[in-house]
Amino acid sequence: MAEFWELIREPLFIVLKIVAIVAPLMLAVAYLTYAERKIIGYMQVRIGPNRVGPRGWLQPIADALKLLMKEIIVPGNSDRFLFLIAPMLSLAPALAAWAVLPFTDTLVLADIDASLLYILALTSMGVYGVIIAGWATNSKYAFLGAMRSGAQIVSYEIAMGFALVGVLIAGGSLNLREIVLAQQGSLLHWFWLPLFPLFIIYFISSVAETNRAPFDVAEGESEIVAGFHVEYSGMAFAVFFLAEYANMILLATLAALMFLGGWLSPFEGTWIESWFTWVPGVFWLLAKTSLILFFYLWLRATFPRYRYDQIMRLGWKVFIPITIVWLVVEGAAVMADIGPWFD
Amino acid sequence: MIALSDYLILGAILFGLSVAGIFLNRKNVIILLMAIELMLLAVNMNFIAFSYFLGDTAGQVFVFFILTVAAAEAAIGLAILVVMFRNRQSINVDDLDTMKG
Amino acid sequence: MDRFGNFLKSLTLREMRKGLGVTGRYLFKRKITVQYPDEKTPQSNRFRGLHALRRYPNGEERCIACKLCEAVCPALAITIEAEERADGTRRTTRYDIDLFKCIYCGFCEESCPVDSIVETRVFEYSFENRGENIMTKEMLLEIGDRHEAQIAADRVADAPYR
Amino acid sequence: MDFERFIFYFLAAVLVFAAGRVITVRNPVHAVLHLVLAFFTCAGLWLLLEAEFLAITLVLVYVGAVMVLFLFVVMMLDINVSPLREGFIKYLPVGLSVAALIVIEMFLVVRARNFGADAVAIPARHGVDYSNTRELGSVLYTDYVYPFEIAAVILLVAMIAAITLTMRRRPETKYQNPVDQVAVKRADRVRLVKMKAEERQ
Repeated sequence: MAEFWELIREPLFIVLKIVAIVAPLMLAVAYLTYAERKIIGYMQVRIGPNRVGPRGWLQPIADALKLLMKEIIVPGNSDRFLFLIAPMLSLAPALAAWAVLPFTDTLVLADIDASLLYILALTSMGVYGVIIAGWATNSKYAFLGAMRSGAQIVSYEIAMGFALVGVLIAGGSLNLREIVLAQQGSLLHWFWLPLFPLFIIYFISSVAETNRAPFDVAEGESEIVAGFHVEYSGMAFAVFFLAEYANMILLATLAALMFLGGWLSPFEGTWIESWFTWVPGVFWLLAKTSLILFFYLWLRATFPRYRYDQIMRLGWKVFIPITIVWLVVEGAAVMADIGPWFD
Repeated sequence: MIALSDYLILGAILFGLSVAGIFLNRKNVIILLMAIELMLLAVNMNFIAFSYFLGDTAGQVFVFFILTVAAAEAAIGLAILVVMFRNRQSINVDDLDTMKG
Repeated sequence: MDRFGNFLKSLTLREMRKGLGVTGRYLFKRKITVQYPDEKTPQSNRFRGLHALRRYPNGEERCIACKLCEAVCPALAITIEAEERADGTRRTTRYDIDLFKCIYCGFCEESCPVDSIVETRVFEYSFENRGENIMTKEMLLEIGDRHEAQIAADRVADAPYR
Repeated sequence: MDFERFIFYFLAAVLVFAAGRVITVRNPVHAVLHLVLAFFTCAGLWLLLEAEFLAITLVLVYVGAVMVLFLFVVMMLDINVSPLREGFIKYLPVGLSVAALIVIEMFLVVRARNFGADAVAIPARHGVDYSNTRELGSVLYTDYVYPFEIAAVILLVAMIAAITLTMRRRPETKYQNPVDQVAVKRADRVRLVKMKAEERQ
């Protein structure tokens, strides 16, 4: 018995840790949809959902229950296996990437060396869910949406990758934990300041990467109904939904880790630092992530949808040149040991 | 533990499969391209296995270069394929016979 | 110089920041939502909702089957059949309104010489089965009986403008 | 059978299965997806060989970019599959026998007697502070720096070549220039004209 316990102890702990990450994540996804509806409602001088439960707090649960009970309709002439596996293909990378995200200095599931590369690889997997869904549905709208979205994700990944390269140069490591530790000091030591253009580009590319407004031509309700997931219903649709929001949270957390100092306190190095020593680092990370998520929602409430050719122009002809220019600037700064960041 | 020979045999089987693929799908350019990718994968497998078992990083460096060159090859191959389809509405190798005389 | 200014403007995302500022301001504005089932917006006395047939105070139905409403109805939603009654007056035997066809334009109300067919303020109604969308004469009269006080008051209030 | 061995055989089985499907499956889209599966399992095998950087790069470059390109091409081109399958049965015996011959020959060379655990010792696992990325980087930027630069140039050439090959100017298409559209001012489009009211006749 003791031997058996020895054998399964480690896998069991890993599974428990995974559950400890995924369960709050799912809850966060559910309440992100609630926050989205509330905030966009407020920006449009409405009040958003307020019927289910006190102030509408149970709305996401009601939505989830509704979607669970609905029928999954598989269209005729579709590729049944691919049709059903596509939602999972889009959700799985969004969840798997969480394995390497550090929550505090010590709290990380897998502290691997090339964690940033791993995340890049997994986010690039996300495009398969979209393309396969669009193709397997055997519908023109879905296919158009999938092609648009695939091209968009692949294009913006380059700009995003370049922005991340800037972070690597500044942090001197591929390991996210070390990148955060390299930002120690104060608010001004965080990478958002020296890498400001890259920060903005990373942020906008991550909006495009998750196919959210104003880059949501993939689902463009007014032209191609819902894009790649027109024919999905019930739980299969809900999984796509889940994947989109899980990706949003993932990219926001990444931004917080790479540009906003992760779990580091914003008051570090100032005279009020000692007031906040009791606040756990996870709280700061959550606060920063929420701030960036709020910006996502703010963007969605503000801007109209980009035209497809404008999106491609922005990605290829604006973002990539800017990132390259800034990489050169940063390289020079590193060589010259400028400021508190590159010494 | 897994010995070097296991990896090499796996690489050999992969290589054999891709050779068979070239024979079987000799008209479909896309499958041919994919068979070549598979062949390169088999080669890469051997390189990495040797690199690990001999404790020499040079093997991995070669895999790195093969990956870059193969990516370039795939991009150009697909570009040629697209142009060919645009001109002939077919990707059948048999249709490429203008030089036959 | 102008081109450079434009370039700088787009590089610093000036327009975007302006847009974000607008939505950001509205985030804190007072919300104007009306909590519908609990609160309701005020209605005009000319509101055109569900139809009703009215009666005279002595209980006699007003409609004399002149069929003007049927003729004027642009959606052809009204169907009327009429017969002579025992006392020699002409009255309808059938007065149907198909609420799926009706566009609530109010022409029937305008055309009616005896103020019989009217549109009431009722707008919260629904159908659960097929066929319930056809309002028969009995149903219309019943609605008229139920809301007569309101209907009469609205007519009086609007009378100066007619 | 220890855990590592189990993983190796499982991944190897999946890899061979996927590779077999790539060359036999009817629908090119399925072939591409099986190739993706093959690359993915191969990345898993490379992780067993402590080549993390290359395993992740394989997923990033191949699965994330090259195979997406393949999928795009296969899905967008309206390919008639049936004439392409001609000769599949006819060449089956030849293809299989040649492949079998190659595999047997290779097996004779690389079998356990020559490259087994006794011939080539299994190296000990590296410690936790070993970084494959760092190791590879230090070799790549010192001994192989020129080949590395040349590889970069090759990629650039390939990119330009692919773009020039597939680019076609279609004179009948109308384009909009977003820069000009954005830069438009009110004065460019609207002109307010002061006019005297016409005389009454």
